[in-house]
Amino acid sequence: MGKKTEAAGFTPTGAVYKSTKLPKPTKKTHKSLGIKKDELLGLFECMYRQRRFEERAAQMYQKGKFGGFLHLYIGQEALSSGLNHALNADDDIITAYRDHGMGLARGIPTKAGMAELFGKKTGCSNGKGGSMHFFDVEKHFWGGHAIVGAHLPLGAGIAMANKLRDEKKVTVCLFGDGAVDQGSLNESFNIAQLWKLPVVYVIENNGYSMGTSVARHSAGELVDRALPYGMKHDIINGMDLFTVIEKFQQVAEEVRNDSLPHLIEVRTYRYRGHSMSDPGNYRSKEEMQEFKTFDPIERLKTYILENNIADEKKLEGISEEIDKEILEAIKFAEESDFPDDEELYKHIYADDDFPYLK
Amino acid sequence: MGKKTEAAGFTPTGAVYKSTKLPKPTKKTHKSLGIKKDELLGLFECMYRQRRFEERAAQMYQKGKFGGFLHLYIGQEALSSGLNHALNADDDIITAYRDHGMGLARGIPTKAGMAELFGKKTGCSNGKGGSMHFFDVEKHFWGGHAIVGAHLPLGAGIAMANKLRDEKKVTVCLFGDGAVDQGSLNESFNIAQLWKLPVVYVIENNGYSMGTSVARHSAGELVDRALPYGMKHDIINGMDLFTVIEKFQQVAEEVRNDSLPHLIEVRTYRYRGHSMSDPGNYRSKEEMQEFKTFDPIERLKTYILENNIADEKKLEGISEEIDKEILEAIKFAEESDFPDDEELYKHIYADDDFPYLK
Amino acid sequence: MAEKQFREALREAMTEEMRRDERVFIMGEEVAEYDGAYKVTQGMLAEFGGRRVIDTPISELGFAGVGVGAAMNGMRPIVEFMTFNFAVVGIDQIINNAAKIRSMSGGQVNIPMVFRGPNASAGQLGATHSVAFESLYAHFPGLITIFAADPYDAKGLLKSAIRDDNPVIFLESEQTYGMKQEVPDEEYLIPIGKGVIKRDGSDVTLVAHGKMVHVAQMAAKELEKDGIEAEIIDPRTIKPFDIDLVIESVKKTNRLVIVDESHPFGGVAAEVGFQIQRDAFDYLDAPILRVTVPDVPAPFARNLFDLWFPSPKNVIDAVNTVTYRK
Amino acid sequence: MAEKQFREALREAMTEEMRRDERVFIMGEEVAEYDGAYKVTQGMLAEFGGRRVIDTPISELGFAGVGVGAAMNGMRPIVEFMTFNFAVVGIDQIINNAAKIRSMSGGQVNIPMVFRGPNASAGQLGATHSVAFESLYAHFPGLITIFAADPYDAKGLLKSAIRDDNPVIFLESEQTYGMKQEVPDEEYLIPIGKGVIKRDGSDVTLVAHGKMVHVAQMAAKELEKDGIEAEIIDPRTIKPFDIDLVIESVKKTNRLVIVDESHPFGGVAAEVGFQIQRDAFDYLDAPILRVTVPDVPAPFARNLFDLWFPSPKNVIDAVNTVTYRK
Ligand SMILES: Cc1ncc(C[n+]2csc(CCOP(=O)(O)OP(=O)(O)O)c2C)c(N)n1
Ligand SMILES: Cc1ncc(C[n+]2csc(CCOP(=O)(O)OP(=O)(O)O)c2C)c(N)n1
Ligand SMILES: [Mg+2]
Ligand SMILES: [Mg+2]
Repeated sequence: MGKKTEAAGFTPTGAVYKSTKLPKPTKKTHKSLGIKKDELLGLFECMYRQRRFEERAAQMYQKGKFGGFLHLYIGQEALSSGLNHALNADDDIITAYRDHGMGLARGIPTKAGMAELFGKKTGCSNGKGGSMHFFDVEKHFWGGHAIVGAHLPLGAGIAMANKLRDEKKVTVCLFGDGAVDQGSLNESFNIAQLWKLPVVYVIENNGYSMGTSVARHSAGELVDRALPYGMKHDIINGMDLFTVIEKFQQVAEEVRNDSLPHLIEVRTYRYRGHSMSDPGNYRSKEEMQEFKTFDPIERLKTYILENNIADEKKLEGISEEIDKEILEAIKFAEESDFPDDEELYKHIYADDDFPYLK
Repeated sequence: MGKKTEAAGFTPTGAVYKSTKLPKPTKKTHKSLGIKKDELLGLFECMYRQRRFEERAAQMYQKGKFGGFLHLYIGQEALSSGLNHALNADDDIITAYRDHGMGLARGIPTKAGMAELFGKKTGCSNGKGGSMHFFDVEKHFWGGHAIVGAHLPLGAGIAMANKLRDEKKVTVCLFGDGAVDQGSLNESFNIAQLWKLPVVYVIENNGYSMGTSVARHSAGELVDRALPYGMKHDIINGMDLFTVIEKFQQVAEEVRNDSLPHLIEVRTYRYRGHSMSDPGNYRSKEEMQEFKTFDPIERLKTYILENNIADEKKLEGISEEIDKEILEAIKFAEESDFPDDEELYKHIYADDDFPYLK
Repeated sequence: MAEKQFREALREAMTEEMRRDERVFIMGEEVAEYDGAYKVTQGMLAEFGGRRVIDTPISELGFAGVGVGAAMNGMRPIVEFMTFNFAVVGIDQIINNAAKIRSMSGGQVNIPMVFRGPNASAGQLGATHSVAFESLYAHFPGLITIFAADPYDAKGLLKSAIRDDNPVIFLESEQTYGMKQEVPDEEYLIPIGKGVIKRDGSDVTLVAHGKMVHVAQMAAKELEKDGIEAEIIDPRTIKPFDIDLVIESVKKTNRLVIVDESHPFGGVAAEVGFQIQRDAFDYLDAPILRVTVPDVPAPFARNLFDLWFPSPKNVIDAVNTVTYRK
Repeated sequence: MAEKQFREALREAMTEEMRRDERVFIMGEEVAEYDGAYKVTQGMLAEFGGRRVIDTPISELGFAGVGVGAAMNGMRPIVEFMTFNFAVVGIDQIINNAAKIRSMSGGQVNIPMVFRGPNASAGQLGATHSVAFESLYAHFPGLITIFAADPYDAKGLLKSAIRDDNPVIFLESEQTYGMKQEVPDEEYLIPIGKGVIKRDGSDVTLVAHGKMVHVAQMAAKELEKDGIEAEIIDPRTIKPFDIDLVIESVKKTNRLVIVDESHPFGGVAAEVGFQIQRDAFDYLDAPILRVTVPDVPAPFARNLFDLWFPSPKNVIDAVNTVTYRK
């Protein structure tokens, strides 16, 4: 693209690093965070499960085993895993369409997740939702949502319902850096602060909105979107599991006590393309390499080994178990039935006898 | 409303004064602002014209001379008048539905304005728009707009067109304090800052969005809505003409030089109800009385007399001229014809032969 | 049984349901301290307090979505739009979130809520404040759409809507809020999806909903003098639409005129006309006609507005055409 | 004359018009540095630079409105929506501002602009990403709505749309972007509001637009084997709609099936069917039928999606019914 063009253009060019510098990770240890050894290994397993689930899903997608969009979470697993660890089982979570990681971390079985990708009746949304719409309401996972920014008010509403019932529960609403530019943010933040709703808004800042770097789509620092409302806010390193856990444990406790909203910008990175069709020409190999050195799973692995919480063999054992689990999930998904044809007219309305227009 | 209720409610109660304290007016004199004596009298005339136009319009409305909504600007005339004085004739202005004052200040003849209220073909929008939709595009007055917040992106777009043509023009987009809570604000501000658009956003903070005080509809200070984007911003006293002129002269010059957007919160007060049907029970007599002491027209009158720019008699002369002008405008409006019936199918599409669906 | 205004009927419906079920609450612009822009919610803040009668900022997308979220999580919100013209800035929350989340989740999520407020024109309010949205909402699956014409129907239907487990679009009119009718004090519900014959007749069928029912009534009175007995059917619910009731009537009258305040293209009239020609083709002695606002935005000028708004005369002309009397 | 893809035809149309008129510019998500989410704008940033090919934040309401403002003030913007599903969050700027400001200002304001992008379904993208919006836009006065079916029409119509002084909704499909057809290199324009007969036939009239034209073509081929000659009419413009062309055809075939990817209630099919029964009543030998997606949101599962999407078989069944062959 010619120099002249750059000079004359409306949208800023380059400058990806703005808003993506990683804050320092916490110095805390698993002990000081109250994480037991087996919990720690469970967290490793949790992250690794998400990683392998998606790597395999990508293979299946390329083999043409299922259709639709496929947005991979690979690189961002510390957030989903740490967030789930920090929250109670009955706290509420709602997220965007890049939802496999959060869904699995929240407890959607790999079988149900894989089957959903394949559009089978055994899927976590009965095959009606697909990759972008994982749901598990029993686990208080209110789904992946595909209209950018449209679920921000839903997060506030879920929190409002909890507050109306005087339940001291936290609702966490996750969205991407690109969603920050939707008007729904202004409206939801103002209402959440004005009404003191117990909701935590989380920007998953992975540096890009599709091919557009944060610097090219948002003026100012993302976390500053909290300023007009006097909303509590912070920026954290999203590649470090302990940092995520520390932050959300603290925030969750605060919210339970004062029922005030927060905005947390979590800086992370997406190792894969926006979706399977994205070649990713908008970023450099160097940038990718640099962020690879922050891989949240490698990081945790190193911590576990260096602190002799487990040895290579133990971790390999866990990994192999997961690999098996994923392969079984694929088998399960392939062998599961598609929804019955009648399902086309089910679950649209509450009533199964709704008189559909012909 | 019971105490319990107040305690338990989501929306804050009372506290109207927040965000409505008037900043100090400027110390500048008309001389130091480069306003000649006749210009100053012209400004008095301009403000008084708006006031009388609306007082008469209200009478006509109550007499049932015309229908629709009628939102009066009475009390806010210093802004429209000062803003118009500070801008060039070819700068662009767009505002909300409370638009008579700004329209008249920009140069819409009282006859054309009154005729529009009456829905006559001689109106400034040919009787097609009514009170909420005064337009005079030749005078770069892009109209009054009635979907709250919906004209914020239009302001940015008008500015973008000027910038694309390399015209060093300023676009001013005015909106009420209630519009601050529309998502269009977030989207427009971000784009305006990111693309460096020469647009000045003006919050006409008159303390209320219909019956809801600023404190009850917006978290934080209104002007802080500029913070996330790093947008230049300020709060001024909107009851003082000189303060308005000083601020917008400075801002306009800045924008012509650096083509960066601004947000100016102008604190003012609406002496009448939101519309003709509003009894105004949400505010106290005391509050009204206090703000009456800041009446922008009385203020200017006092200044003119104290500085011997003109005497009582001179000002009365001007007022009487205006009174006559308004009465003539009413006569004109009453005697003007309604649009021809064919007008129903005119100006919907660019083409007069558009094949309308029957 | 006492005469009650339309707005009172609505207020009674909401108040009764809020007393009955504490999951029901209402939010919207000016609904609480101001007692409602059109006084529909008058006194409700005093009775239920600020936790259940909630003033919102002018953030239709925001509070509509907050309502959807609260409904997903077990509440039964009533979201009032000052008018449905303003719901347009928040419509994504209605036609995507409220309407589709149950389906996308494979039935895991229930969204029992009501979006209500004035719809269509109310005099000279200009182009942006005069739009009839019933065909738009009826076009998108996942929603129920109701447009009540009188106080009796309004109360019975709104109570059913609040108890319904689907997102319901409940349309009213500023211009009928003051209209009075006998409304029972004892509880009654009107089933969603059932129309009613508001006037018996054998010469022509008039299908009209919302404000248009009254226009049809005026036309029918005129036609009666002329010896024409029009049967007036008020579907009351736009979706699901009680087409069988219309078919039965057309089998008798063999003529149909649909009166609809929507714009013509793809409006309710087009849909009803299409279904009738498809399902009662052999019973039609004349083409089906529609009376709607013209395909132009509402003009402000009084004379133009009167030309724009469907009149009894327009209906009479249409009836004369389908009865081959002119 | 060379074979060109649908996306190339669109790119040529925009490129030619941007060379011809410097007031024309394009903005949208990923249109510049990314060369377009579906590569429609590939290379345009390189040719025209960042002042005329502009990447936007994900702010549909914002940039749609910025486009309207720029159009009001003398420019001729092309606003690309990544898909029209996302225009819903910005739809107020389209149906209120773009569509009504000319009228509210009494004709003082001109709004020459194009909103374009993919519309309707594109495979298993789920409930929120599969909606056909043509009937919604056609319902609101002040807009022109076009849905091009093939590369030749797309180029000629998009050039006309860019030159038109009205706000134009220009609908495309991800699924036809790769489709190839002979497209002249020399300039040509296709008039807005004129349909075309895409297949001659005398036994039944099929009206289909956008992607549905190809479904109708497939059905027609099958029917031909069966001795049934279907006439296929592609209106190309949804509003204004070339109803006369359909009437002429129906006078010949006396049978009509409308194929429309919209949901049924108040869809394009309902409108066309209504007008034909009204204006060609005496020529109809059978009720008019429609083939549309069912009145449910798009499901994800492959098998359900295939059931949901209008198929040639659905069209054949409808034709068999109107020709009383089953
Ligand atoms: C309202 C809306 N506009 C556009 C899109 C198309 N789209 C889907 S994802 C995406 C980018 C979102 O980026 P971000 O919010 O940073 O999330 P990430 O993909 O990085 O997780 C876009 C433009 C959409 N789904 N919704
Ligand atoms: C989107 C939208 N919602 C609601 C309304 C109804 N309404 C008209 S004016 C108004 C209050 C606006 O207050 P403010 O912005 O402070 O302007 P002011 O009336 O004080 O000049 C409301 C709620 C509207 N016109 N548009
Ligand atoms: Mg991102
Ligand atoms: Mg105000």
